[in-house]
Amino acid sequence: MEALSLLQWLIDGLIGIGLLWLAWRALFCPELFKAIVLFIAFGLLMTLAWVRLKAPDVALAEVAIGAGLTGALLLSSWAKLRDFDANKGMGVREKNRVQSEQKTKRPFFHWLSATPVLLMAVGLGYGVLQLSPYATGLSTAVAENLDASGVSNPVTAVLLNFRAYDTLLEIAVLLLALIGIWSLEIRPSVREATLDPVLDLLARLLTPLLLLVSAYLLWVGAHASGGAFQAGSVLGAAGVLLILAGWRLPLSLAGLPLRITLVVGLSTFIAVAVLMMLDRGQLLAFPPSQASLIIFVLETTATLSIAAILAALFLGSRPDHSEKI
Amino acid sequence: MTLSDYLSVLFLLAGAVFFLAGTVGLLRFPDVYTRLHALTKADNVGLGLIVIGLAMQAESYASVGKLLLIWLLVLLAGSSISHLIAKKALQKGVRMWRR
Amino acid sequence: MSIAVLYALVGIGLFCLGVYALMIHAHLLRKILALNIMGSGVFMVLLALAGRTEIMPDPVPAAMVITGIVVAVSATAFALALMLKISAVTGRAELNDEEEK
Amino acid sequence: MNWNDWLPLLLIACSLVPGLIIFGLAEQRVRLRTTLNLSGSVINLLLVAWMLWGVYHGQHFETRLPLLPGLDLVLRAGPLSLLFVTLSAVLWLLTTIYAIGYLEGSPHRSRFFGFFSLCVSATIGVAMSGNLITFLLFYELLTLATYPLIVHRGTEVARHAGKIYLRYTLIGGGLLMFATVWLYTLTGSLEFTPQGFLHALGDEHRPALVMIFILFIAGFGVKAALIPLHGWLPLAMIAPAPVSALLHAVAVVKAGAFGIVRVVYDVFGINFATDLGVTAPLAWLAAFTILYASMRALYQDDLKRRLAFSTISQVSYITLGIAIAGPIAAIGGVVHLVHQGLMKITLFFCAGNLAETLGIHKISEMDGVGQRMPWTMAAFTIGVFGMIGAPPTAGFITKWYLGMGALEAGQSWVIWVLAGSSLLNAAYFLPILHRVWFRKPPKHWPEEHDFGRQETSWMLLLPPIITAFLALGAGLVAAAAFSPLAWAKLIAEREFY
Amino acid sequence: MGDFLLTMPWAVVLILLPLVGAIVCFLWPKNVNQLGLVTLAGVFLSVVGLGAWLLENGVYHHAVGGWNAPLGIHLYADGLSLVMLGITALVGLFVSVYATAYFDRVQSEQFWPLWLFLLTALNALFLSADMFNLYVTLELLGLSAVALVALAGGKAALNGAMRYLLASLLGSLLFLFGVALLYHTYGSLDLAILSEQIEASPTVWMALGLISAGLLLKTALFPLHFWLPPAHASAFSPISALLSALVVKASFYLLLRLWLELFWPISGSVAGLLGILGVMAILWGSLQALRQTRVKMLVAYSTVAQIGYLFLAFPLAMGAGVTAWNAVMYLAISHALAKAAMFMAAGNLLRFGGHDRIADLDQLAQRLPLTVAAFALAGVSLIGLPPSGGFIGKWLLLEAALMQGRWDLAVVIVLGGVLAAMYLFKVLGYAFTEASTPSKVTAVPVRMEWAALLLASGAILLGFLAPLILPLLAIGTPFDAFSSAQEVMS
Repeated sequence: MEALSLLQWLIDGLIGIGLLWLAWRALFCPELFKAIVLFIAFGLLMTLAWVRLKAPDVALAEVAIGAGLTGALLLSSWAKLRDFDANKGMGVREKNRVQSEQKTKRPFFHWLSATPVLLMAVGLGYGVLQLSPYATGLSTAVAENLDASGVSNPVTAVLLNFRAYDTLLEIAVLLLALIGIWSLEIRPSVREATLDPVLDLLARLLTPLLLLVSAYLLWVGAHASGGAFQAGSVLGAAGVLLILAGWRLPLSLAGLPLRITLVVGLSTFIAVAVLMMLDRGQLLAFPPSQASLIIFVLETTATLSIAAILAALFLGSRPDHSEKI
Repeated sequence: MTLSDYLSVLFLLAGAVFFLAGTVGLLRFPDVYTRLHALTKADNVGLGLIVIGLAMQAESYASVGKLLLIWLLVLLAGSSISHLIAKKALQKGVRMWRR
Repeated sequence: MSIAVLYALVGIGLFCLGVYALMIHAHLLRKILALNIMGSGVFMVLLALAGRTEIMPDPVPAAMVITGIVVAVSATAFALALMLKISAVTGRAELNDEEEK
Repeated sequence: MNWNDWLPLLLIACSLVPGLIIFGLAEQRVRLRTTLNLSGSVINLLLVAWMLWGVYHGQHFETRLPLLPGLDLVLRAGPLSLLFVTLSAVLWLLTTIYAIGYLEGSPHRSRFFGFFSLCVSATIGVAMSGNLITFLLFYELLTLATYPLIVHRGTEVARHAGKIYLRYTLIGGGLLMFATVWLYTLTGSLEFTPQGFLHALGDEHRPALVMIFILFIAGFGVKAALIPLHGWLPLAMIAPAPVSALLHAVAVVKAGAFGIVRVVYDVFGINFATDLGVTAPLAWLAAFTILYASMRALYQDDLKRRLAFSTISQVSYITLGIAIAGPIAAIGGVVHLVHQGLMKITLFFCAGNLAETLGIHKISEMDGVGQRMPWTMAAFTIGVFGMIGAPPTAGFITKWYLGMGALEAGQSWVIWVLAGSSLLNAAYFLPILHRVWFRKPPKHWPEEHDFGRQETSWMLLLPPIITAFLALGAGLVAAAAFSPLAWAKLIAEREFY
Repeated sequence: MGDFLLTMPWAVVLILLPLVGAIVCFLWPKNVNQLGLVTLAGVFLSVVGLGAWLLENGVYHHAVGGWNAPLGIHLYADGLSLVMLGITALVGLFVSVYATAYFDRVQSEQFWPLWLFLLTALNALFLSADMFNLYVTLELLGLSAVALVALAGGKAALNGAMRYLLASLLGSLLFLFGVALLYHTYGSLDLAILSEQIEASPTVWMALGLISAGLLLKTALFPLHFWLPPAHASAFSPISALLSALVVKASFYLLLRLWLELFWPISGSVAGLLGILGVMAILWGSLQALRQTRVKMLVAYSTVAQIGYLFLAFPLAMGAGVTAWNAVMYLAISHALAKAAMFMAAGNLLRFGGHDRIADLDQLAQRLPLTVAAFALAGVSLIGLPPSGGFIGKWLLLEAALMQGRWDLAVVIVLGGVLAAMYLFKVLGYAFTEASTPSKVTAVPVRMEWAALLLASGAILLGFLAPLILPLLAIGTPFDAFSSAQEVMS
């Protein structure tokens, strides 16, 4: 690998410094709101970095999930926190709030924490510099087996065939997070009732488009960047938009039908795993001839579930319990 | 470099100038409404110019279409969101700047 | 120095910043932000070092990072919900140190 | 499968199983509980008799179950084991009868009898252990099972006594475990062997072995109440009388003393221990305990506390007998295991009778009690003479052999200790007898219960009379074939020749 | 039947069955209790099946997806995994029975899916041989555990849950960083491949540091234990039981596995450090437990102390290899049984009297004899008194310590037992005192009392089962690589 050219130096150096600066600001600027906005900006810059690192799949995931959905979650949480504060209704609340937002532990503790962290940074840096400058990792192994995987995008091949077991557990994590949140029994926020015509219009325009994009990402994932997670998060974003615009799932669908949608991805995964186990004696072993079809089925159901879970994560409260509380 | 390349550079540079102006406006203008104004106007035009500059380099019409789509989407999102921000600011009673 | 090492070092920087912020901040939202930035740092190291090759970059780290991002968003969503619940019950989005005693 | 392989385990089971069942019984199932208790102890006695006969005729009874790689749970019936087992079995039966009478109508009896049976199982286990790890196992079980009996009354004082008891015994247990494992790492064996299994070890291990010996003595010394490890015993007298009687006259303190016997004889071997130079300090410590505890006993007004200090003093006779390291003294020490048990349990039964019948707890309240309760006090008197060592009681036999043994081993200073101890015993016991028989009874006893024609309930009266009789008999027929003395001689022979 | 036992892919069932159970419980919450118990019974049987398989065939390998390492993920089971799986299933079964009586309708609908997710994570963790896959299972484990803590809903529980969540996420990220370094050094995530190639280098040292730090944080070894007492003490009692008995053990297991099999060329030289932390954990945890005024907090600090014991084996493993590891595994499983029983007993007291203040226990304890018996039996094992699993564990550990002349550790082992006795009898002393005034009480379901008692009896029974369990543990000789490596070096 040749040394970096000056332009590359400039771009990558700027991205690197920008990332560090944004992270620093996001973590230490006094106002929480600014911090969140800076964090979203950080996520976008990360996306750029992923592109520079020739990982467009990750860039897509980052922009949709890392910056987009996480950002939306952070902002909505921030707004709810502020509502709590407002409900407490104290005259000096603004000052209090700002103080609590930047409250840290005692200065002595700062040094106590900074020293080992710095040591760790130095150690890690040294460790990384000691690594061999050339390494192919598993890329050759992936390339050799790509034909048998049923897809031509190596990242998708890894995610849904070579290491499909990880992905199965990962969808389980996603579902688990939602079940965990639901068991917290958070009250639905009341203030979202006001409808905004512009937002409504935006939602109406964008939702079909997002659906389309999602379908495209799902389909294209087999041979180019994209795949279930990216598609699912775009679809989930449509859900978030609808939620923001005040749209709610009808109660008749919020019970079992919703739950089935939430688990269909994971269930299909398990069902396929078991079928393959029965058929070929090995968990998640797809016959190469049918691999692409199986992966497509897996991805489609996963997209559906991921989208539903992400939107539900954003909503926070359990839709079928809302009237009980 | 061909003529289209030169034109591309020109459009891209012009776009960058607009972006710069928008950013300066965002930082320097006195209140939220004027800042929104500066940002959206300059960015929409700036993005448009950059899209044109890139479209000249595109390999297929599909790519041109995608670029245009990006521009339209940003227009849509930008205008709706600045509308929402301005509305919220009005609701909260943020005063407009007067000289 | 290659681009891989450059980004890996940036990743280490992000990770360490995150650890530091996690330790010293009291507000839970900040702690959650710090964890996310730490996570980004790890992902960056993981992915940056995959580029130490002239052929196609190693796809396995990319897959790992995508998995990691999804896990991170799950954890973040749960953490935020928990924070809101704490704030609703205690009135503060901080950990109550006094309660231990 | 050989029947003899399971007999030792069965022996433990026949007190353990009734105990576990009793835990589950409702408080008012008195009849069932009594039946279980008594049948358990009777079966126990029969089994012991069977095994005594068997061992006398050279049969082997050994249960061996794997516990750890290279270490088994071993229960073996040898002469020394059976001496202790017999004592426990006989006294268990008597104490059970006594306890049923004593606790009539008081709360938590299921709990009491459950733990009581557990204690007996543990004691029998201690007696039959064939190696150190088994010994340790039952020894700790004994600690645990006695704790609920000490705190049985549920008062704050009882809880405090229990806490102190645990503090002493668990630390002692920790030291024992330490010593045992250390020994194991040195030798790779823990099997009790006549004349010990350590003499084959090289000279370089001697300092370690001395340390191990000290640890063992410190560990067992807690239960054997060697000064200065005796602090828990007087406090533990808060427990109900049957507990004090069986456990603090027999089970717990004897387990400690028995442990010392085992370690000196079957782990180190008496010759090797003498060679190491550890027996002489042990003898001094025992002698000091005998004298010091007697001195303390002089100043106690509480009857049970005086008996407790007397126990501390008397148990050390056993240690002394072992530590003198001569065959005749060994006979004295080993036989005292039985003799002291019989005599001391008599005294505790009597003290319990006084408390239960007349509400007397203090010696100063005992004026003329011999007229009110002649049978009880007669038993008491026999016990007292035994303690002093007057012929023809069992205590005399002990002191005779100890004295002869000391002379034989060339340690004539022991004679002075024995004489001094007898004198002190007389000094703290005879005034009681004087009060009991020659002073005028007061008009009212502190808290009198009426038992009709008898002086007290027959269940309370019978056990002390029997034990007093046994104590007397052990002295009178000491030359008979199955007397404790005969067994002690058998044991000493095995160790010394 | 025998054939069936040997042909079923039990390891796969162990992972998928609880996962399916969780989904079904989530979809149709009507009969969660029955569904959950059936799942647990199935898991238990599967462990038995896996055990039979392992006894017959030695270690178990399964290349998921038919892709061999380094491309694919391997499932792997040897004696060490089997024992962990077994104890998980056993404790899980009893806690589940307990939970059916403990929770009300709404609570059990929330409890079961989360608990089955937790079980999935535990089983998957014990069976995985892939570093990144282990990371995912760790996250699954951490999230489900935190969600379970938060179920209690009160101030203390939520705070405890948050602290736990932050610690757990930090731990996972440290772990992941270590995995990243390892992957980029050796180009593989498979444990077996990595362990063949690994050698000392700055990068590997950093990976060891990061992974160990992350796992120690999750295992709550002193001084990283700060999150454990509030989380374990404030959760619902059956959940405290699961956390203390199993979840903490999972990260410990992983640490053990990685130090033994992965980092063997270098981990020996820093094992002393873990030993020192273990000693401090024993002392600090015990002293803190002595200071507590509430039963559950006391039991939670006792966990901090008992975790310390597990780490004493690391410095001892060099000379007395297998003995030390056997000791530590025995301690781990007896602690799992005893601590679960103890938390369940504490839960009974709490349910009965509405509080767990130690000083006021006299009004409660003696009216719940079964519960007190459970507490006492569990205590016997924790103190290490014979006959109990804890005794066997401590015996082996002491043996290992004395064999190498580590007097300091030997003294701490014994001292820790005495301290444990002191704090546990602080509670038990009240079991026999007379109640001053009768307080208002709520009946405790029989199931809850018996579940605790049986589990505690299990801890005692373990004292006699060593000849059965130690050979199981030796399947696949999980401890050999490390020990022989240490011998070669010294």
